[in-house]
Amino acid sequence: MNAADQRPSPDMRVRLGTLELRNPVMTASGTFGSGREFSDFVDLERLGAVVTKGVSMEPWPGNDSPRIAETASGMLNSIGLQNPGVERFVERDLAWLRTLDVPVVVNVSGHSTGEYARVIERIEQAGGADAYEVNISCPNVDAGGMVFGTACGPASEVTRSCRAATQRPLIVKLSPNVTDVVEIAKAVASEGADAVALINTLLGMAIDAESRRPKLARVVGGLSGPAIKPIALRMVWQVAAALDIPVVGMGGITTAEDAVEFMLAGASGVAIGTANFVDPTTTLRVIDGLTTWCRERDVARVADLIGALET
Amino acid sequence: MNAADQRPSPDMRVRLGTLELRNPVMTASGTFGSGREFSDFVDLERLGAVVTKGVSMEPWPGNDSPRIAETASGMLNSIGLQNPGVERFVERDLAWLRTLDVPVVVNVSGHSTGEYARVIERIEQAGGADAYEVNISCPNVDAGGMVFGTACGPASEVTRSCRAATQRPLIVKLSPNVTDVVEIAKAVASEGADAVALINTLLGMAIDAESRRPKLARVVGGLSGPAIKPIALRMVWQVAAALDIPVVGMGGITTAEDAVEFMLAGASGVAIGTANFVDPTTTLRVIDGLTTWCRERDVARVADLIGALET
Amino acid sequence: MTGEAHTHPRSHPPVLESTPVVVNDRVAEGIGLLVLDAPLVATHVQPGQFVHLRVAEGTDFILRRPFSVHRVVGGRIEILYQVLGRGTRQMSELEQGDVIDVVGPLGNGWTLPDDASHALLVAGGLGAAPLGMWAERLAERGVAVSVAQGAPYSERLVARELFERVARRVEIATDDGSAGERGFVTGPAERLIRSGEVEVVFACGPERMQQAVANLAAAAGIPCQVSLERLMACGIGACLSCVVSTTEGLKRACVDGPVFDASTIKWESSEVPPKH
Amino acid sequence: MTGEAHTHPRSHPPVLESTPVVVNDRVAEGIGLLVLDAPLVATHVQPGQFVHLRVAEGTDFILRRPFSVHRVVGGRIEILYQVLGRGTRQMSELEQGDVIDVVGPLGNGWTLPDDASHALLVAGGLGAAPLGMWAERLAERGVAVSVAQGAPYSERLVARELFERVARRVEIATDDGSAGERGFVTGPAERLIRSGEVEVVFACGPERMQQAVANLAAAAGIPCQVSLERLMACGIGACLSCVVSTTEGLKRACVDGPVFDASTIKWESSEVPPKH
Ligand SMILES: Cc1cc2nc3c(=O)[nH]c(=O)nc-3n(C[C@H](O)[C@H](O)[C@H](O)COP(=O)(O)OP(=O)(O)OC[C@H]3O[C@@H](n4cnc5c(N)ncnc54)[C@H](O)[C@@H]3O)c2cc1C
Ligand SMILES: Cc1cc2nc3c(=O)[nH]c(=O)nc-3n(C[C@H](O)[C@H](O)[C@H](O)COP(=O)(O)OP(=O)(O)OC[C@H]3O[C@@H](n4cnc5c(N)ncnc54)[C@H](O)[C@@H]3O)c2cc1C
Ligand SMILES: Cc1cc2nc3c(=O)[nH]c(=O)nc-3n(C[C@H](O)[C@H](O)[C@H](O)COP(=O)(O)O)c2cc1C
Ligand SMILES: Cc1cc2nc3c(=O)[nH]c(=O)nc-3n(C[C@H](O)[C@H](O)[C@H](O)COP(=O)(O)O)c2cc1C
Ligand code: FES
Ligand code: FES
Repeated sequence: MNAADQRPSPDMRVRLGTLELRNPVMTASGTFGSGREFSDFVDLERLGAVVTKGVSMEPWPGNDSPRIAETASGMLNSIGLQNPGVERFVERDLAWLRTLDVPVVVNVSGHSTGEYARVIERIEQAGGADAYEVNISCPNVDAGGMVFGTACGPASEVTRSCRAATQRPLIVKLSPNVTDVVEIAKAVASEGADAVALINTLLGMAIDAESRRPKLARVVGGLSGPAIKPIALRMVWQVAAALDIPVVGMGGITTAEDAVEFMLAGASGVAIGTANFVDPTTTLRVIDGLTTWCRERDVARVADLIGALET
Repeated sequence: MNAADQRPSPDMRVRLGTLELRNPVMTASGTFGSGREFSDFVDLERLGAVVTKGVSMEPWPGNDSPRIAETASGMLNSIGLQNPGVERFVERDLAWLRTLDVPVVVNVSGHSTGEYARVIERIEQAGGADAYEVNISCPNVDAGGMVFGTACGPASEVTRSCRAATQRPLIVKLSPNVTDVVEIAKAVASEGADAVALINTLLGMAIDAESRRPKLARVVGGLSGPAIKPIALRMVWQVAAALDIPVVGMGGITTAEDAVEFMLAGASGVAIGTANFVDPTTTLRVIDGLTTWCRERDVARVADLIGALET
Repeated sequence: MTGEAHTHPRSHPPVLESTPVVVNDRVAEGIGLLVLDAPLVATHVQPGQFVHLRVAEGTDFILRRPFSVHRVVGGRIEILYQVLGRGTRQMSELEQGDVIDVVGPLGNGWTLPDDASHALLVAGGLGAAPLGMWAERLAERGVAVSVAQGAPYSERLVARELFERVARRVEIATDDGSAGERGFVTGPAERLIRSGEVEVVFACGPERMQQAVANLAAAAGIPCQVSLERLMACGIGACLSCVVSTTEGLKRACVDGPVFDASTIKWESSEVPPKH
Repeated sequence: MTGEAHTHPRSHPPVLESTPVVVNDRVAEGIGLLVLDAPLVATHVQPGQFVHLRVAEGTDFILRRPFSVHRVVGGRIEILYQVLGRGTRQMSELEQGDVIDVVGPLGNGWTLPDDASHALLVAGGLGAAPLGMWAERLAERGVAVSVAQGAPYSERLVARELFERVARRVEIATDDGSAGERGFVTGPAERLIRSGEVEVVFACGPERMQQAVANLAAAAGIPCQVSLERLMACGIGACLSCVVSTTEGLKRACVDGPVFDASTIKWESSEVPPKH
């Protein structure tokens, strides 16, 4: 393996439409705050992109506590998109992120079709983000969220109105809680989404047998972590095979090898979510591991892995 | 805890429609063979019911190997309903099971609506089973299987034709790979299903990064085991809340506490699947554990747990 | 004295440290003492801060577990833990020489109001853990320390020796009367607060107990700080799993707490669900 | 002689046994020898049968892992294992006194055709594992044993001493020529088969090697048994994850095998995917 270190560094760049990333490794929305929270552990400028926590027009209080529960190889969360609203986000978080040399993808939430677009417009007024990720798949809010992501009609509508609000790359984040994810992906692609991100969390539930109560105050929440990786990989593979636009893959990635698997399945970028909680340096570990992985196998461009699964 | 042992034994019986079980613990189809394979480890007459491997009219060869892959807290399988056909099943397996004092639930597969009903008719001619479980949710076969279970129309149709073929309890086994499991459950209930069983496996995929190949010859397979428990619990809870007919819950159950959680969520019976592979005596451990659990907490009837979740 | 308890000097940023296990002893039924060789955390940790432990390295997914730093001795940190579930069971199996990784120091610790010369520490059960270092520190600073400590039974009075060593007075209550008076720690706490001697209260334990103590302090017109437990995923302010309802809105226990000015807490908010 | 290799006396039904680890040693780079105190399995296991090991007890889900019984010594069973992935890595961390649970004996082992007096054992890599006991048993029965053994390099010739002790002749091939001839085990195997001396062949190793050996035996007109590896979930015939295509249809490696009459195998069927 020492010999490997002498070999040339692989080209780690990938593209999501017009957005070029220095490497494929992004953060998964909601698991990395606005990036600043992780800056004691991670040099943010090494990341492919920072994807922010979801932001809505007005402040959202989120759901009652308890909001998380550990499950076998995963966790449930019912945070419920708690955020201080776009004004505060622009002033405090976006302004800070803009001082860094890293692409910023703002994850956008809304109670209504119109709200998504208004959030984007507000950010555009403030100078814009490098890309927007439209979350039509949060299982943790009653109005909004997943309801937009589980049927083609609403998914198209949200995409159309966001598309009208910005020229910048628009990534639509899909829900896995559907019969046919390809159908939804096609619907948003045909409305001008530049890329799709998947998967968001799977709707799940945990019960404390002793107290006979749900472990989450909201009863149900979103399942994430290694447990869902097989489902995420399958959906990435299905969508990447059916669509021409790039796919950002996520769901349980904790190692460079996981990232390779998602890229082989067709992902152009990958995002690290729940694994950040177990090891706050996971993003860097995956970037370094991916680079080494390519170098040791004479993969000249990491992009050569995209969709290279041999079936 | 010694005091607990002095307390009266709880009544462990539960009902699935007209089918009475001596306890709620069943086997999950496809993980327990025809029961005989486990008879070196399990006294089958102690089980709530034996649910057989899926049987179709003609022999099915199943899918190519490799057929399984281990994943985080779970496994994928793409067995593909390999079975020797109903004739051989009746002669060899059913005849043997009938010599035992345990309810036998025959899991039924088909390539077409008509095939399901014909399998049931053939078994009825041979004296019948104690109940039928209609598998409209296998993700591992191209024709048949999941395609019947992911839309209301085909699900209703299969149920209707099976209902016409037998007076005995009819359990319809639902797919979790749907946007709205309640809708499908309602559709099959309205066609006369006596109970629903859920969940079957979630469609997933695993990749070997090194060889760039899928780990399963069929590429995709069904995810089972503890990883899926939160999704299974959520679906059981949703369906039990929406329907009047009993629910058989399964997905990752390995302990008596897991079984309690499913019952609290609304399951009248529970099935043990993948856990049988890790410990062939899991079914007995769960029965004994459930009995102790009830006794120690002065739960007089295990049936009192059904749907007793406090939300 | 009120807003002030919230202005914390920016404490040292947390680090990720690989720490060898020096000692892992059972100190009472279901309670362990874990001593880690953690020079970086040990140098910077303030009383009331916590660490986020990866209790098992390796293949299987397990969230970190948050634990208060009970004491610092040289480059070592001591953690008192109660065995409850999967994570603490794995902790109890750690052996000398095993290496686990620690994120810390995290959160805001206790702060002493400028003019306070006599502090009451109220410790319910494992609530004694985050008060150990604090009792020592207060005593070093010449602040008089009174302690009200409660536990189910005598053997479970963790850190009792420490308190008896540094405190002017330790009053004990146990559920079964096997040490001190029979009853809850709120009994002695109430007497000590009512005595008029103490000028500030620091409480940790079950949330209902903390609330009762906060009410007693409020009634007596003295400031009170509490240390709240919430389920925590990240431990560093990013995931919003650990929120606490306060008069100033939702706060994160991991970075805005775990120590809060009790007068700001909206107690109706739900704590960690009780353990069986 | 053909159908006969398939008529096995009903072997002892498998049991579930809790077995303490007696020895767990590294015998070569990435290869371990695990000795378990398993009196029940040890009493009943036949050469070529296997056990299904729960390599890690406890909270986390892991399927059992199948391993041949290499030898039986008293009430102990010996397992030779190669460290490849998660399960075997966990095995390599087992320590004396740890207790793991074993299901076994499982499957059908080797059978000696009635009239055979000279057997050739062909062992590729860890394929030596299921042949250890068999070599001993054949020698005890007065059958002449020849062995063709191959491995990547000398150190990896596991069980070489055993073979040299009981066999009339051991011919070796290594990939790097560090022992015996340079090349594959099929070299010596071919010579021994062509010599006309051996009357039956027993082969275990990579599936391609087994196939090549089977072809050589078929060409020479002598019977050959092979031991096939398949991914196994249940190990007891229930799940159908381990199927092998044969002229008699799909067979389960766990109960109808792992030892098969080579002439019945349809070799185009896919084996366990190669390991990195
Ligand atoms: C800031 C802080 C400091 C703490 N200090 C101590 C201490 O010094 N000594 C001590 O014994 N305990 C302390 N706790 C509680 C301790 O974190 C839990 O008891 C422990 O995480 C339980 O883990 P488990 O795996 O045994 O339980 P499980 O029930 O298996 O854990 C499941 C999940 O719930 C979480 N959890 C369970 N109970 C609690 C709880 N009471 N508080 C927070 N999370 C919980 C776990 O972290 C995990 O994510 C502290 C908690 C916090 C938030
Ligand atoms: C009947 C039989 C006897 C065997 N005897 C031996 C032996 O004596 N010594 C030895 O070193 N190995 C033997 N093997 C192979 C051994 O079972 C695998 O090497 C081992 O399971 C790998 O586990 P892992 O967790 O390290 O690999 P992982 O790749 O992490 O395992 C993932 C999954 O694949 C399965 N798997 C991986 N490789 C194989 C394989 N080659 N065969 C079957 N399943 C596999 C595992 O059991 C597990 O379910 C035998 C296999 C069979 C079927
Ligand atoms: C605590 C938590 C909060 C999340 N918040 C958001 C969010 O605000 N917006 C969003 O699009 N996804 C959110 N997600 C989903 C993740 O971005 C990601 O899609 C999912 O967790 C799967 O990836 P993982 O398994 O790597 O965590 C959240 C996930 C977690 C665990
Ligand atoms: C190897 C395997 C084979 C299966 N075969 C069938 C089948 O034939 N018919 C069926 O309805 N379900 C089948 N299932 C699904 C299980 O019955 C069960 O619904 C699912 O595995 C979830 O439960 P578990 O997590 O406890 O395994 C199979 C599952 C596995 C793992
Ligand atoms: S634990 Fe993540 S914000 Fe507090
Ligand atoms: S491993 Fe289950 S049938 Fe062979």
